[in-house]
Amino acid sequence: MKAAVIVFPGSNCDWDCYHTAKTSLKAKAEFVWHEEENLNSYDVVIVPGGFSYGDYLRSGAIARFSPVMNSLVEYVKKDKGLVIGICNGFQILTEAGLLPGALQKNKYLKFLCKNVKIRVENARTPFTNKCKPGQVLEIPIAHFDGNYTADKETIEKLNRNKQVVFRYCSKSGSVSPASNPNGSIENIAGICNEARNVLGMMPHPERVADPILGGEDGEYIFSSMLNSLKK
Amino acid sequence: MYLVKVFVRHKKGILDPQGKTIKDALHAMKYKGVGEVKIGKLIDLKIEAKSIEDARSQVNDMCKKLLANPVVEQYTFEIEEI
Amino acid sequence: MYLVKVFVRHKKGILDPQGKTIKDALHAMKYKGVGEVKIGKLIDLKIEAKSIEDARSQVNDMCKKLLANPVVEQYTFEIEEI
Amino acid sequence: MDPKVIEQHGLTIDEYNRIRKILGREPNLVELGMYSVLWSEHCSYKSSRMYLKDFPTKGKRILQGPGENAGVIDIGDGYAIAMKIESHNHPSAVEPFQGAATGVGGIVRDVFTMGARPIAALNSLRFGPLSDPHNRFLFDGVVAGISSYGNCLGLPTVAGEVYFDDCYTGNCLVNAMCVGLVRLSEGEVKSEIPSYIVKAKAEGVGNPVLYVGSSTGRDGIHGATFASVELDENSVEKRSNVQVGDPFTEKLLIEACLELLKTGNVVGMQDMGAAGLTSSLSEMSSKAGTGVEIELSLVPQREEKMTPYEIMLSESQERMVVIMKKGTEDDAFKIFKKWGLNAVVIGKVTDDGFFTVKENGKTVARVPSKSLADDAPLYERPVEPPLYPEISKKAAPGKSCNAMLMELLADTNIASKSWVYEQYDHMVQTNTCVLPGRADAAVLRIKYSHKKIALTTDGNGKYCFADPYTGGMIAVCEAARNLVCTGAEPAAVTDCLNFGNPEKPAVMWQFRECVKGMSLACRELGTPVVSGNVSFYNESNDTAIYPTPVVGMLGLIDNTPHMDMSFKGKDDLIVLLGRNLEEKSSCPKLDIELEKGVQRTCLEAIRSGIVRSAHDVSEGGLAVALSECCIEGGVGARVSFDEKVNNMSLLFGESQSR
Repeated sequence: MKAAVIVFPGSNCDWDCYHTAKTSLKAKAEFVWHEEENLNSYDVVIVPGGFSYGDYLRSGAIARFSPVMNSLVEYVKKDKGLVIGICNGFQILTEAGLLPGALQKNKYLKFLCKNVKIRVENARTPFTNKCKPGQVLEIPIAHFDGNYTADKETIEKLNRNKQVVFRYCSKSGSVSPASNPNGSIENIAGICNEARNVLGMMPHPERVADPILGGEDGEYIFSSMLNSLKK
Repeated sequence: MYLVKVFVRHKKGILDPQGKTIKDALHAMKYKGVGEVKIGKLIDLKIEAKSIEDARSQVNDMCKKLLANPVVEQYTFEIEEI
Repeated sequence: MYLVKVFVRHKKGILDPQGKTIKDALHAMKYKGVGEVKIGKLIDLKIEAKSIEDARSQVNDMCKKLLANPVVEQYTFEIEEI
Repeated sequence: MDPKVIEQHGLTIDEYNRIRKILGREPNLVELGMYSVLWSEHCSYKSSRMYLKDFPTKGKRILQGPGENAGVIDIGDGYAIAMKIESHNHPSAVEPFQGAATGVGGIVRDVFTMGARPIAALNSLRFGPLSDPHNRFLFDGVVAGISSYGNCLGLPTVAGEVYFDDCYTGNCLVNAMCVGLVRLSEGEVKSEIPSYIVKAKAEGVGNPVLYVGSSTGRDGIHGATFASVELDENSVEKRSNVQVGDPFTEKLLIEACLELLKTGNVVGMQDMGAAGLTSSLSEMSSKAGTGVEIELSLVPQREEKMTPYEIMLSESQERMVVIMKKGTEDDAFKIFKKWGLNAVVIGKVTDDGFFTVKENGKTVARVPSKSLADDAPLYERPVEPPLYPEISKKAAPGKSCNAMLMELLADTNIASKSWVYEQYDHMVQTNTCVLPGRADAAVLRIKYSHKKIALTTDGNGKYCFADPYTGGMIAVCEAARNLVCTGAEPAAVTDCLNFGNPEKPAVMWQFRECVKGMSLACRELGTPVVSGNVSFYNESNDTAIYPTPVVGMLGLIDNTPHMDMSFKGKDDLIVLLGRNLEEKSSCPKLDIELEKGVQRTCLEAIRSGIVRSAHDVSEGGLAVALSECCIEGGVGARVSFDEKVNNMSLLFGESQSR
């Protein structure tokens, strides 16, 4: 099993994803520099968190024009394997149009790094098949622009196609404005594309995939990916 | 050489948390007369082009592709020869 | 009621890392003619005031105290009655 | 030279005459500017150097003590830690966001210039009371600046402290600390941790001098001398060219420099700190006993028509000097091109011991490097204990203990700092085992080894104001205590000494006493000082801050469990180590033997596995400490005492070593 971790100038969770790809995905992990153009030999492509191009102008606005993104679009179209965009990775996927909507400034205009609860909205995706529907996971967020926004039609389509994969919720799993850390529409924390081979999420599963870090709920996502790739 | 001023604003209906926060702050500073406040981006750039039409079409292109995010933003710009 | 457009820009000589990064990105996207790029803030606001002079003086005040940071930014604004 | 120009450069007439003697002629303006920066208090430590010799700096784990850009400590398993703390107080008072952001940028460069990958940042902040809107503006800007810079680098800000006190109004303190990791040998595992320690030396005559990183602008000229000058009302306007940080470029610089080090062709490296080119090159050539010659027309410039004076004194950020082995410059060009950064040869190492600056072939400055970097005049300033009444603690006017406790828990110096640390990404690099707020210090694991490290910053201005000697000891002891409460053995110190105007005998007395107290504690606890910084002139409109030595400390945890402060389960026993005393003075006593005993007992208990949580007793005393353990654990507690001490002292007294 081979996993690619794309590195843009300014990515800073690349090594974290590299370590997790080896330990949790049991994959042969490799870095792919943003100017390279061949992803076909990989079963998983991870678009890591960080501040690609310093988050200047808009998070992910410039990274989306890197050469590697053309081959990523091809990779997704030909359903070569799974793509997971974490935090800045999610922002880059929306800027590139691989996922709908946009990530705006947090509602309270502050960077926010803390553990939050997210509820599994769709347990039948390659990224959540090891979870039970409605299961609550505790996964940390760390972002300034996590406020997911899209127009009404897009939101309705996401709900209709069950593309909303995670919503911010309370300890007991209830979704309400009180448990929404950044103002995202309908507490959306993570979505997938219609083909279910691309997931974008703001929380960082790679930061809770090792007991020493105080949490292991990230394992649910990586073991789901491993499980779906084995079939 | 042309001098271009690009104004990038939120699309209608898209929430602008920054605008609201600044309005509240201005009210707290006793500027009661202040109504709606909206925050956008101002991009000044210089561009070499064969003609003003050529410059205009390039700037439109740049805005559509990079400078504005069509999902949540709209743009206008002013252009003058210098 | 007056419609005000405030333009907040970096002071001359103050480093603008965003502007430089965007210029490099535009060059990489083959817009070779692009020269200097500078990023600033655009603030649209509506204000009730007794007269255009009163509106002007309030806006000047607001810019000095909140909308622009005098140490690293400068501001200009346009005002029109609506 | 017109005396007014000399004075404007912060140099005394004697210092000017000394320069004339060294050069055998009048210095020109460029040379005067160079001396004014290198001989400023900030760069030369001219008023403090004689006392800093007191600090113990040797130890079995110490690979590099003070004198280099950062100290280096061997932590075993083939790994070493590089660390340093530095102040950016004056720039933050003028423009809080950029002042704090560039403070982080500078201290991070001091660490990776040694060849270590930055793995953690801490900070220590002090402001005036939040009731004053300007203090709120400074506080908000500083935290946002640290957050925006550190987060963009992917550098977790894992611990720190924030205090509010009247004396810091008009003189906020922003001390930034960085910790880096380096392997002592080329490991077999592919890892992001580099393995090539490099020193800041311009060695090897003929070796090329490379300028790498951002282009040069007029940022922060007079930055260094500015840091050594008291702030006054008009200082805000004078600062037209504030230093602006670019964390994106710094992230590229970290990756490019560490990649360049792997080639093995780097002879020396240093970041361009205060007065950029002038300080870096003079220090590097002086340390190597060589000279350096540079050509200014080769220096990448961001603004037009910059004069030699401006180029030599510019403090534009994110720039480094690298000395390569002759003929290997292409390595640098290739690597820095990949990361989109400047890499230009601007000169070469010479053997004449001179720092020669040319512009289009014409010499515009030529001074002995050693005279710049090492021969600043040293002063033994007059020392005199201040005449001020002992500020005894104001006894609470008959308040009930409960009301007193609630008041203390709501006090900005004690209340939760989550508003601050939630703006810092404290988890990136997936090494943070104990998150901020959960224990007395941060705990990070070292991947591929069984080691963990604990980190803290501590300081208490109020104690040092009342009794500098004991206050100095307490600063070190409290930092060590915080580390011990996480199960770590204290190993080394980096310190940031924030004081008022050294030309005032009372301030100099406070400084001498504080350093004496700190030195004793460092010797007794076996924590040598490996690096640090002195910041004087923290004074405005003639009111100085409390003498505020800040201690950054590293602790080591071998293959044993780490602790946090939260009470865990029902029926656990709560044990208090140490003695409760009734103390009138606002600076409690410190019995170093009792302190060592309490720390050793606590550490051995933790290592033996019988302890489930540990917390030190500091601000607000026992009642606050117990409350914090309950709040973090989400449980209650019942305690009883039979002490001869009155309730107020028992519950809220801040006696040490507990």
